[in-house]
Amino acid sequence: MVNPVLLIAVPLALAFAIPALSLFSKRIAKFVPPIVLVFNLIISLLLLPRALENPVVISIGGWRPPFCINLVAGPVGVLFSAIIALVGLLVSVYSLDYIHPDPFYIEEVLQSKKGGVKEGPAEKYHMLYLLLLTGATGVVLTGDIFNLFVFFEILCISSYALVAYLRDKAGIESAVKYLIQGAVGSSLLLIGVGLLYGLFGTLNMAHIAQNIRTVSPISVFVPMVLIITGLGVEAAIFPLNAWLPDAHSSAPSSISAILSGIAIEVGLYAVLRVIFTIFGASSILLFLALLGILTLLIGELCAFCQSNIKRMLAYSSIGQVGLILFALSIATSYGVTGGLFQLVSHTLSKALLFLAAGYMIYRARSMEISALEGMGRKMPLTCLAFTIGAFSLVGLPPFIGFPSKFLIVRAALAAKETFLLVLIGLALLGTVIEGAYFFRVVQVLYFKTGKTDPEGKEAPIAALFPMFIFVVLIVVVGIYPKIVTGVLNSAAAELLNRLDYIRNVLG
Amino acid sequence: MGFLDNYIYYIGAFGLIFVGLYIILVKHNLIKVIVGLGILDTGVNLFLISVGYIAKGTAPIFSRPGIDSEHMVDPVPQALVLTAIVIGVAVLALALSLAIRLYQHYGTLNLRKIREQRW
Amino acid sequence: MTFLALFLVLLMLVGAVAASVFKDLISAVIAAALVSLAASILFYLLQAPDVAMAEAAIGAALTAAIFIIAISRTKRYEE
Amino acid sequence: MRRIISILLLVIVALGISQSLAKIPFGVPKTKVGRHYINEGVKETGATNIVTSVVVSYRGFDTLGEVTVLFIAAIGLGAVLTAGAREGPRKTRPASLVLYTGCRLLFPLILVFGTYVFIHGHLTPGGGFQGGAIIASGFLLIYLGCRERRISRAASNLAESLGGLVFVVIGLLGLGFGDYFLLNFLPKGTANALFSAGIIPIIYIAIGVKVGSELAGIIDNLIEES
Repeated sequence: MVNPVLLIAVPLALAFAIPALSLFSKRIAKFVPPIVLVFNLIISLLLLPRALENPVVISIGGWRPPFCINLVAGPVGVLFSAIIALVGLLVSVYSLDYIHPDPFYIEEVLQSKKGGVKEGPAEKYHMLYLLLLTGATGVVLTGDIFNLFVFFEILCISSYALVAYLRDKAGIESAVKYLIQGAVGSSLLLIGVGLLYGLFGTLNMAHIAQNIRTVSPISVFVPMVLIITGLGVEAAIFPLNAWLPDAHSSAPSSISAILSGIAIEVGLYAVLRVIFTIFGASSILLFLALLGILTLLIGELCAFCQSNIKRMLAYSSIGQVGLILFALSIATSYGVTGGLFQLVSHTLSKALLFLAAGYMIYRARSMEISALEGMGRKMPLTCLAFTIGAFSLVGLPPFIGFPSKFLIVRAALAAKETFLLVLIGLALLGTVIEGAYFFRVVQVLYFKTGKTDPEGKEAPIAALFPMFIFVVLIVVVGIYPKIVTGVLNSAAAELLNRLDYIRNVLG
Repeated sequence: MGFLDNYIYYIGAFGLIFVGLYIILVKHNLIKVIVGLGILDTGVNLFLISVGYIAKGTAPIFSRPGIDSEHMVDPVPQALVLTAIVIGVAVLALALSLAIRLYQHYGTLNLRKIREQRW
Repeated sequence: MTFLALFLVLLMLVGAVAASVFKDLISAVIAAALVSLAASILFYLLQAPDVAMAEAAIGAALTAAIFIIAISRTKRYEE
Repeated sequence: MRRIISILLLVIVALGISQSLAKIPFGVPKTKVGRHYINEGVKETGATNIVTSVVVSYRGFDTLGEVTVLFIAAIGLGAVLTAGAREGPRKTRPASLVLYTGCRLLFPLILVFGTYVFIHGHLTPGGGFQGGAIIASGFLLIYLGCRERRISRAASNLAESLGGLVFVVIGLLGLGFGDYFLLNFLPKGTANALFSAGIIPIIYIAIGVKVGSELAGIIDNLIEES
């Protein structure tokens, strides 16, 4: 009997234990995240077969829902928690050696001439990292709207702190922007939750969903807009994503990988759960599809104009979020499956891109794309990984991006609506722009000889190993998409069928 | 007076929320913006508590035996607000630490003047 | 009872507006602490003693202290 | 310009919210869940303060998350502010004798009061958060009055860790005893007695210690010149 609550309780216990443990040994902290995440990955995989048959509903404290908080480990929850554990594990292996090799950071430390920086904040980095992932796991597993808010805050606050972790000018400034927008977003979310509680007298998501039709649509509309706006800040939906490029480009690269690969996706998950399961709102889906395409085009166009590689990747994440949102708002079985597939594919590819870019930046000592000229010969393996990630994100055939984009196009065509056809045309235009800027980077890496001579050293093995695993995953799933489509199909079914969700939780 | 009786708390709560949002949207000084966040939080908390109030209610504590449970106010919003207050102070503390660092870097707290990064 | 509530709500809103207007950040913080204090009495009137205690201890006292420490390490006047 | 746009935006939001608010009349009971807690709470959890039973037992998972949020803020603040190890005493002007003596006298009283508040959380208003905050304000007083003193970082880390661990471990013990995380597996005793309500007072004490040490740590980090 595996209990999903272990996925949250065990990481929390170990994160709480780190301050006490580090009194004995300073080095212990950095090995805690990989160990915990291996554990989480195993638990998630053990839960998966049961969750596919029937969602595992666990109530906390021994009361029956709706009188307690409950966790719902359905296909969606377990899929997300497995991805969080997997990506988190690989990135934590990467950060064993990559704590702060950012050149800017090192300069600042040299300037301030203060010793002892390495040890103190490094253990804080690992605690915050672990708690960020725990928050993300909590968001995807919980079945209670206020509990979702609490875990969302865990996720957000630890990412504010991690964005500021390098303590350089850019990092602090972006963290401030991120914090202000995020805090306003969470306040709006809380107002929305309060309105829902006032209307329905309960906080259990299934219970609210059951009663949603008893109140006039107009008074439900306001809390829905407030909640979606609040969650949309983290999910980087178009008018709410001004913080993202700054935050993702000035965080340490390992954190950028997590923010781009996990935090945004969890935000999107929360938006979807609220729209599909709680409100069952089909009326605003068209608007969301439009918003998705707008987000996509703006993200890709801005990415095209960037000369800073991490900002380019960050804007590309905005574009991808738009595509995923568009696919999910088609709200057919194909569409949601395609959207979830694209989400998985974006997580793997973007994490790989940020990890590879991290060491390239470190060696080149600059974030400008032009400074990376000729890197292909200096760091062949890292650049190969970067290229594979880029090709996968663009959607070239042998990689995971191809089947996911293919599914989205098929879903849009199968819906047989002219509006959607126009939008998918625009989405393909966005993909073309995406291809253009990624090929530009790849061309700089391989086909230009550098004027400046960057240090010719490959990344260390602790960084190459996770990148290698990402590459293997991207290629294998790209060739045999059947490995994941089964899970994705049942996940899509869970999201679309709110009556089953209500029945599973409330019995 | 009946109108005020019914809505005075809502008016107070949303008044605070709007003043808080106004400060955040309009002011340039970071500490001022954080003060605005605090006011916004207080407003949201007051709103949640007033949702749970019951006319002529008593606090949900059985401090002596035989207390009337019929008119007790809803305990759930109070529990939520306890959580929200602590989360609010956590965010404020983190924001202020960032403000201190920002001042050390730039020598100003005016967000208009701090434009290292652009679109 | 209603008059007390009315008075406190007005006090709270005036405090909030004052916090927005003052150029001196310390005064703004004290105005914000006043808002918290009034809110904490309102919580008590709304039969939420637990929350009133938490708001008075955390919202009014500790937050104001943290703000003042932070202001003493940065700049006192808004530009 | 920015002002006008902001005010317009806020007016639109206000109109929208008032639509929804009209359906939530003030002062009218509206909730099934809260009623259940009031009617069954004392019997089911043994705590006479229903808010405590909701915070610690029915919605204990939220509280775990909330403690974590404060923990994150304390760590994050440390990561943002502290540069390097701190050596030697703080360099400040000493406080006046009146302040010094007053703080020395008040500090133990505040500590006792804070402890009282969180130990009696299941009987009277108050609990871990309030008690923790009161204790932290005691430490604030020490910083104002006895300026050369400083909290031992190791002790505060240890208190933080222990508080958090006790909470989670009690939760996991519940999982071991009866398949539910945070199950109240201890005897509930008679209502209104100090030793009642099973795990609730233990968890509230753990929260009080943790919140107190975290808030004190936050103040310590902010006050310290980096």
